[in-house]
Amino acid sequence: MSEKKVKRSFASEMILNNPVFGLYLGICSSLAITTTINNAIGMGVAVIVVLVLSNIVVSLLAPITPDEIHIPVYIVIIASLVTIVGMLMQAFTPQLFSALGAFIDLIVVNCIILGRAEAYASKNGVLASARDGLMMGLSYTFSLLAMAFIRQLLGTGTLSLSNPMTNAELFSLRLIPEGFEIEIFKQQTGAFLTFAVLAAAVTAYKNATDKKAAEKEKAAKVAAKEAQ
Amino acid sequence: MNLLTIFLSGMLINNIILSKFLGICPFMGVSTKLSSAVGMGLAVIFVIFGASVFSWVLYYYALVPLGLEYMKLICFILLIASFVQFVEMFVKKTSPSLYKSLGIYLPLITTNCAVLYVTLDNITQKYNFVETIVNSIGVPAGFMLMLVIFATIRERLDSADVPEAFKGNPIALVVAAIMAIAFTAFAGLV
Amino acid sequence: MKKESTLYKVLLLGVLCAVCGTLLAGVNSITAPIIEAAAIEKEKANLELIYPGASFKEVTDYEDPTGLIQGVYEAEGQGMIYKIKNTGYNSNGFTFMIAFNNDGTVGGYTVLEHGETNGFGSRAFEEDYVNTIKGLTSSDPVPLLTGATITTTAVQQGIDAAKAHFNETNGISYDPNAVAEAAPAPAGDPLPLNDDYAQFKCEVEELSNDGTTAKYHVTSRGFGLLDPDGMASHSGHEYKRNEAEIEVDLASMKIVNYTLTVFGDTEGIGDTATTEDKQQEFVGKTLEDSIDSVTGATWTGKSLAAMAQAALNAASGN
Amino acid sequence: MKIIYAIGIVVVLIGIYVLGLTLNKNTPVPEGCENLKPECDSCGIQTCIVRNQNKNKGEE
Repeated sequence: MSEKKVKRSFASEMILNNPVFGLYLGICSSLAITTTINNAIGMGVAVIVVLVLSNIVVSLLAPITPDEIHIPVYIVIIASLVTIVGMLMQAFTPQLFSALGAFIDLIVVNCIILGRAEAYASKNGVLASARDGLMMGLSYTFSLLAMAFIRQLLGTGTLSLSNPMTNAELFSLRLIPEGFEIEIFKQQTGAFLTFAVLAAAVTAYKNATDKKAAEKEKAAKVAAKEAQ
Repeated sequence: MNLLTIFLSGMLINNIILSKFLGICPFMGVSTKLSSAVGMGLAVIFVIFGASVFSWVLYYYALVPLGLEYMKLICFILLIASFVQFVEMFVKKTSPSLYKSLGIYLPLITTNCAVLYVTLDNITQKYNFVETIVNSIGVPAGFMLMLVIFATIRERLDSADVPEAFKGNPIALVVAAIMAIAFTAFAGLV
Repeated sequence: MKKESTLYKVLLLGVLCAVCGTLLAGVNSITAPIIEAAAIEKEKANLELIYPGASFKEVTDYEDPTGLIQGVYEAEGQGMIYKIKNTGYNSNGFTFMIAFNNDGTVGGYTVLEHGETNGFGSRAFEEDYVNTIKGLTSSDPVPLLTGATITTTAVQQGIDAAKAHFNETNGISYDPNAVAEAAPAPAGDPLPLNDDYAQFKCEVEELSNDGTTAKYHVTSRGFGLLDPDGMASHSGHEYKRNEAEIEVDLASMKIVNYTLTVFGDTEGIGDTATTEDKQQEFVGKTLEDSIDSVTGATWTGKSLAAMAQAALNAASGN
Repeated sequence: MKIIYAIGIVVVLIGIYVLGLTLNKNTPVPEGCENLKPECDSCGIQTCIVRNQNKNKGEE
């Protein structure tokens, strides 16, 4: 990675190679459960925990696993981690667990986790992998939150957050008056539309930055030529 | 729940792509040509059917007697992966044409969310063996139907003038949204 | 040991499985009791309705071919409770609980939620039917309730599924397909024949008239076509006009014979007012008399009375 | 006691999977379709992405 790229701010990094809207990784769950902010955070935290732990274990085991069997090893690690997280959630946050339903188990096939494990964790040190896992997990959660924010706001008109353990409501803000919500955002069509728009926005932002970068480079090249 | 209801609800009413959002990765990526859509669809039907049958037997004859229900996730994912390997080997051995139309998609299916979802769904819905078979044919049939429909739309989509940012996958999702509305018409079917 | 040798691979995989296996088993042994307790807690409020103060345990491995049983709970030392969900007249279905004491008698029968039409299906969860059920044991057949046949058949299926499991676990032998005669519907308030039945829009056609007795073919709108509470139009039954052939003795202006030819209302509900003896009740009646209606089938009863009135008016006309 | 069953089942399943993997790798691709690759352009199919990423990384 060239030195210039690092300067780019964390936010634009988060948007540019955003796993969900950019690379379409793990979009199965992001479409299905983002009806409320609660679900989005719950799923996001679950993915972060699994992703960080799996990256750590994979980066530890990678040097000692022969190449032919690296996929089964990774699959077993990730499946066990997901089952453990699923059990803990079922026991301590039952409300959230029933809301997310089968999608917690489906984290196993979530393209981000196995993808990052193979692409990054198996080639880097423990700390770097953990950090990468956290970054990816955060940007995944960030994308889920963006989706959930739009869908819950438009779908139900209120933004609400409740504590998953005790199911007590932390805050509930009604922005759109009763009866003016757009029901469709709670259903599947709304999910597809929101995702399409956000994905298009990310692509537009990417095109814009690439064009700007290209122009800057051209200008720099022209300047360099004059300087000679 | 009689069998026809399971089949129809699996295929049309809660279609795996439109109402359960599963299998969207292959849905968007591979469905540009009709022939590849049919190939992918058939491969998915075969894999989901085989995986569901084996996972049902494994669950009710191995996991439940031993009281290891919580192991179902790790066992099912391994079972699906090995099933795909054996199917790919079998297809490689039989004929090049079968491999060309079906075999190349098999490695992609291992991490397809739909396969694992169907095997887990058979257990959570407490289906018996016959219902599992019907469900594991109905759901992928709905998947293939969606692939075929979408392949025909997408071929025409490429020639349509789509705004710059929406090209590629975003416009595919908008089309899926419109199809989701159309599919809600099936809700009252059963 | 070379990294690529199969022995190394087998060892590595073996160790990995051992670690994962023990980890999973460990976490499961911590979370399983919490999950089970939470599940019981959720149901406790309902279970307390039947066995207040008992400690409950959920039974999870049970065979239920019908698929109606939603949950089986054992109250320590008292009995077994079955949570049943089935669909009666209303398509959203209803949920109820049936409990059997360890000695086989019915420990309790309470509805959790239902949407059956009140006055008809809802009587399956009201006082008198609840007591009839409570009086049964796990080997008696479940009686239906005239006027609420569709709902009580669904209740009967649920209770039979629970009985099958209960008797099988406790080794009680019973005759699964014995049938109990339907509990009679209580008599409703009388229907005077000279009441205002204009809304039934009866049509009368004289079949024969030999001076002493006249025979009329009468049709009238029944419960379905009137659709008083708006339930009939989307209940899926196709309704027709009720038709009857009525003979009137012209001298005494009394009905000599009353036979219903076409029944156009809801089977299982309206037909309780069109039984043989209900039709015979009209014989000997004049405009000043009245007949008893059947609760739950008042509208069909009225339709029959309207037809009788039309025939008598036609007879008095000529 | 139950732990032994749990480990046993996972070992058996992994054995079958590894057996499948090795057998599959050894069976030759039928002649005439060696270079066939399913067109999965930009989608999130994990194997594609990983292959593409490795490819890109290789080129950078």
